[in-house]
Amino acid sequence: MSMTVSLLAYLVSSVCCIMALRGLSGPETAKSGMRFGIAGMTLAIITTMFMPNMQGFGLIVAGIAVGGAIGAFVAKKIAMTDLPQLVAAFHSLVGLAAVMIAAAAFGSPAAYGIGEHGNIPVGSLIEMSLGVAIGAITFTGSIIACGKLQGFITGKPIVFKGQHPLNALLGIGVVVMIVLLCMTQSPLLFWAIVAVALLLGVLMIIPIGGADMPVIVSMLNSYSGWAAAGIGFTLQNNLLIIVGALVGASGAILSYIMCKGMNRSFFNVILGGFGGEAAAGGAAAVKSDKPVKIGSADDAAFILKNAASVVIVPGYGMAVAQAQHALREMCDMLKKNGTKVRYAIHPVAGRMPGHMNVLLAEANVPYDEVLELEDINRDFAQTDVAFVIGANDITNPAAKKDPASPIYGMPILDVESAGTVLFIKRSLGSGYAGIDNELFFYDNTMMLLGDAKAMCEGVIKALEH
Amino acid sequence: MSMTVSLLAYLVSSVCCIMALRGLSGPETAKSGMRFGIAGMTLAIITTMFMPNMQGFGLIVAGIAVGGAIGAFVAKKIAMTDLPQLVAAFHSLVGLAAVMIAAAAFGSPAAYGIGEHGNIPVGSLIEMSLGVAIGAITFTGSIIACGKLQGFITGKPIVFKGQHPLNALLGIGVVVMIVLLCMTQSPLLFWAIVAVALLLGVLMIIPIGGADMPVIVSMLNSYSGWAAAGIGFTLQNNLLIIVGALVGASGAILSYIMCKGMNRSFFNVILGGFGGEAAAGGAAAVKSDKPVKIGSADDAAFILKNAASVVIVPGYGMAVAQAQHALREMCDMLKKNGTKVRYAIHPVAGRMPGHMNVLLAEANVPYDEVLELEDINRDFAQTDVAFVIGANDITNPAAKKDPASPIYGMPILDVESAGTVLFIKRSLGSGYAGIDNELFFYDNTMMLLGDAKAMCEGVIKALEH
Amino acid sequence: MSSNLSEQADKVQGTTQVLNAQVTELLNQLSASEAALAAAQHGAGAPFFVIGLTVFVLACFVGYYVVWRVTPALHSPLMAVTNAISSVIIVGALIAVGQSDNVLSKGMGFLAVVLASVNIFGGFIVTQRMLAMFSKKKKK
Amino acid sequence: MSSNLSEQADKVQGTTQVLNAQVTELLNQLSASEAALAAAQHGAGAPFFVIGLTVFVLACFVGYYVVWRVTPALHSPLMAVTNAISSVIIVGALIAVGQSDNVLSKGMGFLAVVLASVNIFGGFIVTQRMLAMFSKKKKK
Ligand SMILES: NC(=O)c1ccc[n+]([C@@H]2O[C@H](COP(=O)([O-])OP(=O)(O)OC[C@H]3O[C@@H](n4cnc5c(N)ncnc54)[C@H](OP(=O)(O)O)[C@@H]3O)[C@@H](O)[C@H]2O)c1
Ligand SMILES: NC(=O)c1ccc[n+]([C@@H]2O[C@H](COP(=O)([O-])OP(=O)(O)OC[C@H]3O[C@@H](n4cnc5c(N)ncnc54)[C@H](OP(=O)(O)O)[C@@H]3O)[C@@H](O)[C@H]2O)c1
Repeated sequence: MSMTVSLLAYLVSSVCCIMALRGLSGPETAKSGMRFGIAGMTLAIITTMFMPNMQGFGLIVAGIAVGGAIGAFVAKKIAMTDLPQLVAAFHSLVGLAAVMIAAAAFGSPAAYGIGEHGNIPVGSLIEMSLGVAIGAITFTGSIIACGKLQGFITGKPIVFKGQHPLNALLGIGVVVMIVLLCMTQSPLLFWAIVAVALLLGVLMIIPIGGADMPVIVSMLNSYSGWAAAGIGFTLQNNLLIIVGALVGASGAILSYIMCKGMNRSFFNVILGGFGGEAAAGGAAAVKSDKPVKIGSADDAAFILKNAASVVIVPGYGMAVAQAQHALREMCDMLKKNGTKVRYAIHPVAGRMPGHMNVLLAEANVPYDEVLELEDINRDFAQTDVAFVIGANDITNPAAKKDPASPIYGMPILDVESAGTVLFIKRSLGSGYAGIDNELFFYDNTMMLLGDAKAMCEGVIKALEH
Repeated sequence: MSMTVSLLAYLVSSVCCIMALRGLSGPETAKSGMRFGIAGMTLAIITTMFMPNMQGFGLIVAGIAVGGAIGAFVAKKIAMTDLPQLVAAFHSLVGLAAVMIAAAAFGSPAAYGIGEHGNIPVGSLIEMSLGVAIGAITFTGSIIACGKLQGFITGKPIVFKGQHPLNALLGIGVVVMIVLLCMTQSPLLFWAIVAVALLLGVLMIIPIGGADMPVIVSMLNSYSGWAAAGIGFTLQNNLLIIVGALVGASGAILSYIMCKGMNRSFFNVILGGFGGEAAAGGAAAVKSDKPVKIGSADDAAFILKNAASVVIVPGYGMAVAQAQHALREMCDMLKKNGTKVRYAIHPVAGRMPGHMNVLLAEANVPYDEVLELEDINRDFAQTDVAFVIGANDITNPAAKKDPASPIYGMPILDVESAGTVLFIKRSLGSGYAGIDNELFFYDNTMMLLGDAKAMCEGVIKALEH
Repeated sequence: MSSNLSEQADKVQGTTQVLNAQVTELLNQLSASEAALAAAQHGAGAPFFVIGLTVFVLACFVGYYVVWRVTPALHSPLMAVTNAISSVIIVGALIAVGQSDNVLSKGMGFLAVVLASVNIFGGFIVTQRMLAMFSKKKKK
Repeated sequence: MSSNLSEQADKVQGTTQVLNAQVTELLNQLSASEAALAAAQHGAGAPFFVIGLTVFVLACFVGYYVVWRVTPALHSPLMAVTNAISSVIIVGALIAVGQSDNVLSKGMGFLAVVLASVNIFGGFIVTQRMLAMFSKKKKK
């Protein structure tokens, strides 16, 4: 009976997690969604703690307290621009936890009701070893991704000969070892699987350019979900299966959206080697005979003052420079001046999905001024000034014109059809995709070279006079 | 093992049913959706037939053949306008089948693995009796609904004193008998539950006006789904639970959509007594001092010839008169004449959701000319002629102006803002909701009194000259 | 004879002991069997009601989302299709015909098979007729 | 004495019979218990793998539909929330700490509890920070 009650509690908890994701479908319901999520997790933990035969309350509470304190501290301190790294780091923890739980289950299967040590049913062994392998890959893979995003591992694709065959070999090795494990139940093999999967996680991610990391982070998010579902099969726990599937689906969908936004296939991303040049920095100037019109903050202020409508196009550079607050202030001045100001968000602007939206929200930009690509793209032709701040690839006409370009086919914001295009960036260098942007040399373009935040502040000062 | 295989097959079958509904989300995928549905049902039947210990193959095949032949015959012969009745009739069969299955399970529980005769576990008994009660209500309720729609039972609400208390009493009676059944396992009680539920089904539906039947049909659809899910719990069969929940959700959502389209609450519908006058026919003329402009087919043809844009507003009358083909022909002539023709579909036009769409599709109207209310309502002001054919309530301005009107708050098609409104109907009588329509007396309205099909053909003839 | 009797008594005693041992053995087996039962109910055998409820709740979510996405123009075919697939209860009818141990249940089952089949065939054919109209236009 | 002995023998005989009856009884119970086991495995006890798979497939559908409806602006909070809830595997870690029979497993479990907690608290707090930004504007 008590068993039935706890299963029902788990069911309620699953429904809470579904409602959590459901709540995120709109800004109005997002907060209540989060409350559902917290309620679901709390219920899951409490239910498990009050299962029959539970011991070690003190230890558990201590563990949660320590972990919770660390988590809370990190989450409160982190800058919003470092979010992609943080998410990657968190995923690595889920992966590691999955490995440890599988190991614990392997070490004392009786606690989980799956036979005795050395005599675990084959089905459970397969589920367990799949869970542990995915968990281990998630662990090291996420660490590498986090490192590349944070910059303490080179963002360049690390490629060597025979890399893909090696990975395939290791993958086959894992499968073979799982089969052997089922036959022998040897703990040695179990740990060997863990070791090889850890290595595989590293090898799978290092050949991928730092710039592709957002897709990878999302993919690893998906993996961590599948790992949780796998553990759910082992523990015969529907809660884990449901939530794992939710997370898995969510990660997969976000990866898909990002890939579609870049017009690349998922395989193209996984196989790596793209976007390496971006990491080399935008220092390299573009060779071009055409002249570039370079302006100052005063020039920009003059043009903006005389514009009836302005569309702001933010990109990764705005995030790096933390320019969103200065930008909002500048826009407020323009609006006071009677100018119509809107923001155009490209689906893959920045480095993670919804990145720009969060930053603009942080700076209190009203969200009815923030429009998605499809909703604003046709308006550029009726716009006086397109104000591009720290964006590059998402405006590059090569995506429409040059079939040889790596970003060919990606939808872009048609800033060039606006009356004037203002471009804030630090150089004429390339962006994430490492390709030149001919827009810099257009007649109606003016480059504002410098840090995005400093430049915005310059424009504000100029507008004040 | 064989058990596992059949459970997996059931799972595949459930997924097929989900994909079937999913396919219906758009006209392109609808056909593949139906194929999924057929595949799912076939798989479910085959899997069950090849379960261990199955006998009576011949009998089963014969039953399917007989039933299939009847079903196919009826479905091929029925006129598209009689669809609502047909659906109601089919639901009654599902209800009856549910009753019989529950009875069979009660009679030989061993076959279903739920104990022995006279010794069925309480849980199974509860599920079984709930299933049988819902099934019985669905059965008689659907028959009444079908009769009211077809006209062999009066569409008028049949109301008598103490009706609601009686229903409540019967409902309580069913619950009490279920409790007693759990204690005594008496077959007599089982059949008493069936009998009372059958009666309840009749009593619940007769006070509801014929015009509200579509909502009721959808509600009963929902019930038949819940009954299937209930049987699924009894038989411990996830396929039945999943499909039952799908059907239940679908019926509930359609009822909700209809109620919202009429701006009435579901309870208002259930409590009955609405729309009774409609059944009295539209014979009663409206008392009004204002003159009505009455036109002929020739007048209509003249006006239509000179219009640059026409919006057709079809309603229930078009379905009754089977006028869709004549209408399409008329519109083709107008289009040849250079007129822009579109169709405006109100969410509750006709007598079931999507009724008008099906009829227009039958007449080969291209579906990019067919627009939903939200998409066309603002265009009436720029339209020369609104051609209302057999519709009434869905154009009634009382919904906007008269807070005392029973349809107050229901969204309507703003035909009155068009240059001219042409109204085809047989009289100045009211429609479904039984209320007068002041639109008939507007200056820019011309009534074309007559059968919709005959009138369309008249217009066609006039246009030819 | 006294020794004979006591011998016999000893024998009986011996038999009793054997019996005793057997009983103990049986008791052990019984408790093992009960443990297995408990295990079955713990692991896979969570009460079916809970499993069914889990499946039911998830299916309701799926139904809700899937049906909301159906375009209004296809609501009529939707009604017809759900009508057809709600006859999945034919599964229960088949079991009644094929496995039940009394004639009454078999008969009930047979009738239910017929009724459900009417629905399945009828529902799909009506849907098919409606959809055929929608696709004719595409070719146009 | 002879009669005495035969009396005793009779008594022993009687006891034996009782024992016999008990054994029979036990045997019956045993077979009943086994039947219950079989029933449990037939009904509720469909192999967990199949039940789990059913739940898994349905949950994938739910996940697909729920996540597709999330507006692009909230994709970042979505990542953070899914991150937090993927730590639901803490359930497994708690069992390891609270029920496992060896120190190694307990230790592993404890570490996993800590790691998952970092995630849960961190994930929700980051989400909360992001959402706070979105709602601040509403008040404006
Ligand atoms: N959002 C996602 O989910 C996602 C996921 C995966 C990949 N991506 C990729 O990310 C790219 C996003 O495009 P994007 O246009 O936003 O970024 P981008 O193409 O990477 O361009 C950013 C530009 O910002 C400039 N910049 C850097 N720091 C700056 C600072 N402090 N002040 C001013 N400018 C600065 C850089 O030029 P300088 O060095 O000259 O200053 C750079 O060209 C796309 O190619 C997309 O495919 C996005
Ligand atoms: N679609 C749904 O799902 C649904 C569900 C439930 C309720 N309803 C209700 O149904 C109503 C639908 O509105 P509606 O405007 O389509 O229908 P309506 O208001 O019922 O009007 C139909 C009109 O058609 C005329 N008519 C009947 N037979 C005709 C014929 N042979 N030739 C020409 N005209 C004929 C009738 O007038 P005469 O008698 O003067 O000819 C009648 O006034 C709404 O009130 C709605 O709430 C719809």
